[in-house]
Amino acid sequence: MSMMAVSVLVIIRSRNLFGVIVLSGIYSFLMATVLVAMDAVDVAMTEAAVGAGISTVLLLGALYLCKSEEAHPPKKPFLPLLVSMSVGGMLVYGTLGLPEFSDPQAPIHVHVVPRYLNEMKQEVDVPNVVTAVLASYRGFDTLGETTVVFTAGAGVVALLRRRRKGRKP
Amino acid sequence: MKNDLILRVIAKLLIPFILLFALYVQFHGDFGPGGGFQAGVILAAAVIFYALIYGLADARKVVPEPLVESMMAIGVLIYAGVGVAGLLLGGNYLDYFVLDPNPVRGQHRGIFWVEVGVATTVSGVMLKIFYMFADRGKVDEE
Amino acid sequence: MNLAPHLPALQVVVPLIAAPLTVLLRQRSVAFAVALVASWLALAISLLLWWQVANTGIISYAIGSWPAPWGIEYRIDRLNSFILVLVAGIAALVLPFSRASIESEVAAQQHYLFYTMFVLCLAGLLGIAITGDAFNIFVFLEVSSLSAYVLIALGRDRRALFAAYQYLLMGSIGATFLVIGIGLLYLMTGTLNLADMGQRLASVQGTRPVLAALAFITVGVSLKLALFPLHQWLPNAYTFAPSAVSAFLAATATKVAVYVLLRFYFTVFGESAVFARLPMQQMMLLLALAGMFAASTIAIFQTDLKRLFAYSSVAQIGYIILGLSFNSVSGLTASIVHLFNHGVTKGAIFMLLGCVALGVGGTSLTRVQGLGKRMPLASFGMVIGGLSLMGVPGTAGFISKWYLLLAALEQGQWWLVFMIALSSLLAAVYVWRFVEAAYLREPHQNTTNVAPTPWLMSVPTAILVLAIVYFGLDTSFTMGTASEAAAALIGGSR
Amino acid sequence: MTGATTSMTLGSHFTYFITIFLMVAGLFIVISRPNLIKKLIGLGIFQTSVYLLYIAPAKLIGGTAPILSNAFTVYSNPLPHVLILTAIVVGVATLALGLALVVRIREAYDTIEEDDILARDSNAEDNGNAT
Repeated sequence: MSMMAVSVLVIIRSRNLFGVIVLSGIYSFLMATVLVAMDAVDVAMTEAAVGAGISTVLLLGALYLCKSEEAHPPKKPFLPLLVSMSVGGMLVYGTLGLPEFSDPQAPIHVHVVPRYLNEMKQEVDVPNVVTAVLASYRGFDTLGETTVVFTAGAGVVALLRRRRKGRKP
Repeated sequence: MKNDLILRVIAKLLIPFILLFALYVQFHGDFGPGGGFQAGVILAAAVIFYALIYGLADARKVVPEPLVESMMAIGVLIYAGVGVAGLLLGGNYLDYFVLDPNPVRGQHRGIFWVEVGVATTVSGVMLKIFYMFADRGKVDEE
Repeated sequence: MNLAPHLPALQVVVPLIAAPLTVLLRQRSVAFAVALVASWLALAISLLLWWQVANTGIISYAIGSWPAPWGIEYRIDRLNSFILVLVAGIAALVLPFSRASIESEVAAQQHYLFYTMFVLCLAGLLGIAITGDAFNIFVFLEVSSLSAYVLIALGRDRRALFAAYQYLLMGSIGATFLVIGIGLLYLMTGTLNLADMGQRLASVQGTRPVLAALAFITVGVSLKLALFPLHQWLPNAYTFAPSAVSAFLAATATKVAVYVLLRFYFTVFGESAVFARLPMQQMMLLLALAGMFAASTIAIFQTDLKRLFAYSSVAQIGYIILGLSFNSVSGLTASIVHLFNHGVTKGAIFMLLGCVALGVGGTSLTRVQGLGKRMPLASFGMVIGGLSLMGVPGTAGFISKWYLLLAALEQGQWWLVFMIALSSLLAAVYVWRFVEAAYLREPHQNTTNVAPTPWLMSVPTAILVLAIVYFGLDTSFTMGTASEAAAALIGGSR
Repeated sequence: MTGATTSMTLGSHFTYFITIFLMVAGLFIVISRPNLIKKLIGLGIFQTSVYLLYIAPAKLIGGTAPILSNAFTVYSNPLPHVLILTAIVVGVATLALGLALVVRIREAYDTIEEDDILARDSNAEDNGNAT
């Protein structure tokens, strides 16, 4: 995890966009590894496919169409730093009150979820609980998610389709 | 890259396996990690791989663009259609219990079709986006 | 088969299914027909739902037949049935309008995708308003936002692209803040259902994660609703978007965001928690006032009418938040009524601007000189809309401002009454800028030809302008629903 | 809070601190960098960091991935996994759309630096008023 922090630091410093994109791919792989360690195999698999795969391809594709160097040295980072630090501070304040790591009595482990783990066998009978929750219990979220993907696809078509006669000014 | 024999042969050998893997991820999602979304991504990746080795024009012949655009829409329709089927059979929206006399089998059936819908849309969208970006590239080259 | 119990699901699913259909059919007239049918059905469903809720109380609908905390629940009470009517109603009017309007503003090849995006945006907004599940709000927020970015980027001007990009960044940051807030709440309560969350939150009220969640949700939603210091994306987005899009988004998108804020404050956190633990009341009051004055002042100096009225939107949101900050039934009622009335007013104004843009080729103040003679009806409509923004009796805007004043008096805050009156004066100044150009200036010689307005544009616009007057005279629908909704929010939340 | 519990809390919240660091870094990139592509990368990091905020608390030490089998009895919490799957998909959708916009911006303005774009717009406006 500390490696992730390092790669992000380099991303901030570097101005070569190609390097930044490769690094963000590596970052995604590291993230996927952490996720496996956290037992989130489905999420890890998706993150590896999306973060390291699709995102990198898309970014490189877009980069190919644009310039690969950041032009200006960034200026006056004090205000942005202040804003993002205060967000971080708020979050530190918030997370310090959260239940301990891996506390089995934490609310998320005692409410709602037990039904997924204990009764799913009778109700849905699919060994992978993530699939069961994703497609059945919270199926409407996934319908929304599919719609989001569709929106993005149709949106990209709307934006990038070549115009036969002259482009927009 | 188009004329590199070794690459072409390797690609020919690899792509069927990638497709097979996509199907495995799709249908094994009930038992292990995976599901419609991941399968869709892998499926699209296989075609993108093909396009990189054999060129965009060849890929377009194998997977034509109107098909891709329809796939985006059909996937959502399949998913939403499963929901409507639940309605027609007397349940609530997206109710899989009523899809089969045996409620648990109904759940299986519902999840299966829903995952098919997700995979269709995802692979369609990913491919379409790839085609779109690739097309723009040509404009700049000209 | 009886469809009546399934109306909540159909409310969202009908436009959602229409979207892929428009892509499949591709023909733009067919796509238009599909979108039109979907949006009118959505309006019919929303009216039926409103009627059902008025008669039988809260409707709860379990999607997939999974009971509430496990599955996703649709929960409709007075408040969101009201929002649904607003969103679906505006969409049903803007959609026919858009057909002729985008003719000159969007490349013909993209028209069917315009309708796709429009119904997706509609489905997203309805989905946010209707759902009783915290994470579902986020998913549908993204559906509506992504389609909104595309709709804005379809504008002719190249600045539309950059406006859409900025909106995308701000919107995504806002949505991520919302996810962080929801995540913290989930970690403390173990549930995602809003009502369930509200109940279980009682035992952990005032702990640090909950306070942090409150802060994150407030900031995230404020980005979306363009509360004063976080409004930078809005003026550009509304200015460069196609007119139909400006009309739709101005009337609905920010209003739905306000609804999300109300829902979290009153159903989840409970008003006592929101206003007692942090100096929220003072903060919101301050921001609302700052928004009202700063944005109105900026509006006065604009030279383009679309941008002028975009800033006026930021100012009007100040009024809504002002009512919210009173934390009283009457203040909340005023907020909810203003949310509706301002939606109607702004929708009408941006639609009129669409007609004007088509008629004289632009909306800059120099272009509209002499508009009173060249497009008398449209100018008259603009005047009515402007009067409503100022809050002149006989228009919808008067009703909400009147109740806002009453609510301020109830708090014994005389200086606020003075402030509201003063900011109305600012509104009068920027509306006067239009009146002066339209009625007191002679038109430019080289722009004498006025393109006729197609009836598909003029009829929906006229309906909405008449609605401004109607809701200014007959308040039984708006006030009735809003006061009950406000009472339920404050009284029934704990 | 006594010293001992504080240090324990700090230890057990280590994941959160890394998460927060990533989040701050991502947000900082979005706000401070003028390059449009880099902004999107920053946005990606910002969104990704949220995944950890959800997933980390779901882990139970001694538990396994939530795939039911007779060999295990303790599983990690599957619900956050589901939510984050959705969030990842939303993230990539946003990225794709953002990049499409960047490509169009680059064609329209011939630059992808925020400052240049703003400068060109204000120039165009001045010229427009002059003529």
